[in-house]
Amino acid sequence: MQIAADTVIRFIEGVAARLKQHRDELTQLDSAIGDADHGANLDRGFTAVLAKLPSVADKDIGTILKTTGMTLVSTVGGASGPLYGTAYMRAGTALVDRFEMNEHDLVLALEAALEGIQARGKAKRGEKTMIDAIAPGIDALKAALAAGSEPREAIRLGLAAVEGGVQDTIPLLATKGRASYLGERSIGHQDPGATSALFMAQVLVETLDTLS
Amino acid sequence: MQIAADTVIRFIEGVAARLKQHRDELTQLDSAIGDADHGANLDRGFTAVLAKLPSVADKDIGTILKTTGMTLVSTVGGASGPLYGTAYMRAGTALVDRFEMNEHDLVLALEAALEGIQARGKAKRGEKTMIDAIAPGIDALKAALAAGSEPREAIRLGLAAVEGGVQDTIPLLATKGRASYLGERSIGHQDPGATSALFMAQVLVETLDTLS
Amino acid sequence: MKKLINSPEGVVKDALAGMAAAHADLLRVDYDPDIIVRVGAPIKGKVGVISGGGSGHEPMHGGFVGLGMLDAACPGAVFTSPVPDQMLAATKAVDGGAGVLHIVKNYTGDVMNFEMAAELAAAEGIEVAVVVTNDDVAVQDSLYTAGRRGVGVTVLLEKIVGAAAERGDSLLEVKRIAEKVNSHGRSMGMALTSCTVPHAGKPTFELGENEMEIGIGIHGEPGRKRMDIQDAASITELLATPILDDLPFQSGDQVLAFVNGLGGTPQIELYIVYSELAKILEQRGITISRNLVGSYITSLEMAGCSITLVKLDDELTQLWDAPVQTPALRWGM
Amino acid sequence: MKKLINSPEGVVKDALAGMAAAHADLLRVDYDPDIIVRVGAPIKGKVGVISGGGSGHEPMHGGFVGLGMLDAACPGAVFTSPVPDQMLAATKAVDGGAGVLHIVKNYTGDVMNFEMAAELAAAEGIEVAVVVTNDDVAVQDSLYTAGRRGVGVTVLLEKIVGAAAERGDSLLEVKRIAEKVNSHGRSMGMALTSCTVPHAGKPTFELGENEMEIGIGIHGEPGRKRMDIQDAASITELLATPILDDLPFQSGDQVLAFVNGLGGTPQIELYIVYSELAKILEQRGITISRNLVGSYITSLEMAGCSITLVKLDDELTQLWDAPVQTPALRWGM
Ligand SMILES: Nc1ncnc2c1ncn2[C@@H]1O[C@H](COP(=O)(O)OP(=O)(O)O)[C@@H](O)[C@H]1O
Ligand SMILES: Nc1ncnc2c1ncn2[C@@H]1O[C@H](COP(=O)(O)OP(=O)(O)O)[C@@H](O)[C@H]1O
Ligand SMILES: [Mg+2]
Ligand SMILES: [Mg+2]
Ligand SMILES: [Mg+2]
Ligand SMILES: [Mg+2]
Repeated sequence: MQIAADTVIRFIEGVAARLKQHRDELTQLDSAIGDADHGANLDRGFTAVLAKLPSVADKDIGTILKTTGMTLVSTVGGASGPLYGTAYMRAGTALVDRFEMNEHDLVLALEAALEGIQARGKAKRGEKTMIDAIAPGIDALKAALAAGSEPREAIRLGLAAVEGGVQDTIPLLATKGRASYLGERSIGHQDPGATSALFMAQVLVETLDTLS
Repeated sequence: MQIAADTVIRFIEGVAARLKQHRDELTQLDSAIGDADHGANLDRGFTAVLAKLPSVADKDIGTILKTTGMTLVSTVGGASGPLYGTAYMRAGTALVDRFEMNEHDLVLALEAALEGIQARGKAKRGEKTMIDAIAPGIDALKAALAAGSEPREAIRLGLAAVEGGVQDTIPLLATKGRASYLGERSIGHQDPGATSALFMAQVLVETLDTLS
Repeated sequence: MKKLINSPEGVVKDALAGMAAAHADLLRVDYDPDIIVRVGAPIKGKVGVISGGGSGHEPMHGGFVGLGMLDAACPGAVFTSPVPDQMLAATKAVDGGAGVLHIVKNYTGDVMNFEMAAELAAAEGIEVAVVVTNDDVAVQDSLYTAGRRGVGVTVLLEKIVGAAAERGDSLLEVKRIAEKVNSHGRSMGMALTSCTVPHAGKPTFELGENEMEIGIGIHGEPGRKRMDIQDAASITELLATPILDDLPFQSGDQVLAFVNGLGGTPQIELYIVYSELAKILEQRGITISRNLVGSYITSLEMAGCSITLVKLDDELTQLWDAPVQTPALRWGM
Repeated sequence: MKKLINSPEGVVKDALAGMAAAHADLLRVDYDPDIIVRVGAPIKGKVGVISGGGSGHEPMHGGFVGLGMLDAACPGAVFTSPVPDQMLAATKAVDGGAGVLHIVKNYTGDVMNFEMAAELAAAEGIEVAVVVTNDDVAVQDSLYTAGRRGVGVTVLLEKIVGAAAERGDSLLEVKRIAEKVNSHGRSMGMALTSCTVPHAGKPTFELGENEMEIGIGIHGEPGRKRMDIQDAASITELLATPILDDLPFQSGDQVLAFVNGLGGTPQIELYIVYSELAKILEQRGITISRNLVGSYITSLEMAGCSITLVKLDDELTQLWDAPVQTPALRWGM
């Protein structure tokens, strides 16, 4: 599987559109266990990213992703700004000067992104955050590739694991982020950040599906 | 008809009870075209008057009424405090040193009360105030007595006129008091002060009815 | 009704106890009759300045007791004018021999109760002068009605006149300045929600999800008209235009602009209204040379705002700038 | 949603324009990135003190920019931590060569964004020290969680630490005092109503006619538990007890007591709570030697209050009393 820079651009455009579309849903989730801004935060950030994309249209994947990350850092704020910002920047660093990548590069970039999130946010799995969506997805993707699955199939398995991870945040007690202030009352609610990560994963799979 | 000082005491006790009972109704009326305090104001005042009554139990009617008026002035506040306070004080002045009175003394006392209200509040009939209840009542009482009605009958006719006066405040445009700020929007609402005056008139008639 | 209170009966006394405990350096509270008196009053030779009105408008008036503003305040029951006993006690407490100014907001109840107090004070040989504020352009003024209400100008007047008294002006002079401020000032307010009088237990009026009241007073009285809610720029225009047309204010004027919150509106919204007001005044060539943005004359927990403009000259500006040290307004020392 | 705003998108910029227009004598506003900077900054040789956080808590932090308090504030979107660009710009704008203190409330977003800014500032050769406030006893503290939130102590800390910087203390010394205030302070809050985030358009949570939330933060996050509403005395007890037990405060202590309104609660109710608090502290032998009663750290139009106590010693008292001249706090000059 060959993924070119313009596919990455389309992926980011897709993420921006998907998040705008689900803005209120994310905000609703954040009302229940947070402060009702997650949808607005990401929409503001990716709207700014969209405005930046033309300036990197002919650049390498690393530059595209790093620009995305830096723009998110500069425009989102809150917890999700530094976290997603760092994620995209680290993914970009992993793909510096590359105009094409394959599924193994994708895994490396996703791992770098996750490491960035963990370095910045100091959370681990099971604390009811976006990590609980992303980490199982990467695991499943890697496992499938190692087991010899086709890249497209492996990516779909990864997405299924992200979906499962999001569902699994519901019964968790939050110990990181704003939801942790609720203590026991955080139980029974789906994590907004895990949900936005799922939207990104969906767009990733859909974008790669369009590749011939 | 002979009205003794202890009848006046019973009248005032009756007014206190009646106003407490209709407190919320008066406040409701005052919510529509005022500031939602008329019931609380009068209840506070007459509760204080009740506490003062024992100290004038063996005094003349003038002292009882003046004490009532002064206590109202000192405890009610708002528009109704000085108005009813002045009314009772003036009625008391008209009956100074008297331990008994008849229906003609009653008319004089009521006229003095009304003059006091008008001197203090500078309102005339038709401005949607308590005057629109009190003045027609005095007129009807006087007319009936002049026409030779029995005192009891004359007093009942007076009460009917008060009732009519209260109803007649509904279509009026307020030009005095707080309701005047509403302009046209004051039309269609019954005046709270006229209504509290009606309660006093009712208690007056009921108290006199108990006289043998 | 959800309020941080112990009981509807206790609201005023409990709040007074809190004020007394919090501001012992500035004021003391006497009970029965309830008055809030500046520490050190009476000040010999200084005109005493007192005001009062129903409670529920805090910080007005009690929060303005202190150096350079009020010598005493008389808090009535919620939304109910205080009784003459209070104003008489306050007048006596602050009379330093130079007379006492009564600042009265134009409401029938307030005017009558202050009038009775002034009669009683005069009988005791204290010289009393009275100023009645009536700045609310939402109410039509006429000889045959109760006239315009006193609202936001009252706050600014208490500050300016308090400064005049503090520097030693005579009662006549203090009264002149008070009348000047009142005649130079106009206000108008609007509400997004009703307030709930503790004793009544439910909102004085009901507003739809999408409605606002224009021309509201400070006692939860319904306003002059009900409209669909609009954006801050349009609302500011709705309030500012009748004010500007009434005096009239003119290009070249300097004004003190006061954007006031009604109790339930947060500061962030007041700044948005102030920003719109500044634009409107700039368009008309009027300079805001002083301003005040905050909740100073409130209507319990009502959401909404009012705008007050007072035309300034050198005399009023200097008095506005003079030191003030009260719970709610403090500068210059 | 009924608010005095032009649009959810415009809230922060419009309010900043209002602040800039109202307080040109004290501060200026820069846009993109948005920062509020004290007039005259940077001051050579003086430690710069900055803070920041989501908007919707006004007057915090912008209203505390001025002499004796903050040199700059960074307003984020409503309830959203500002971005590192803002803190970097503010740090540069106030760096007078003696280093800059960042006052950060303990929320994951705030901590991370300030962290990134500090890294960037360090890369530009500016010495940055950080204090993280975490005074909210409604939240359980643990090494394995996000820890307690920063709430009311932040206001008091900004005042005290601002005074230390103003008198010329070194960055090390300013940081020491900041940490002392934080470690000496505890808070807890409650809500009678939810707030409505402009972008969300409806209340963050729904409370029944008769319910209140105890242990609420300042972002409309639901609290720790929901209860039937009680009287002011009981509510004050519910807030004060966990505060007093946590530090613990002891008989003989002197404290700075802060009763704070959350934006939709009027001053009259805050005084009632203050009166109850004073009784509780007196029973425990704790002296309130300084106090603050008002809405200083808010949650949009939320009705409710919070209580903060900071144990005072001579050093902190002296710094609290030192002159301050900001839009929201002003005394001593
Ligand atoms: N320490 C952390 N590590 C990873 N993810 C986190 C952490 N803290 C919060 N998050 C994620 O961020 C989301 C909230 O983002 P957002 O609402 O934009 O920020 P804020 O909480 O500052 O309002 C949460 O739902 C959670 O998934
Ligand atoms: N100038 C006046 N003359 C006579 N009655 C008046 C006048 N102004 C007001 N009132 C009466 O007072 C009543 C309101 O009393 P109340 O609610 O106790 O006082 P306030 O209006 O100060 O809140 C009105 O309904 C009206 O009948
Ligand atoms: Mg959030
Ligand atoms: Mg009334
Ligand atoms: Mg009243
Ligand atoms: Mg947030």
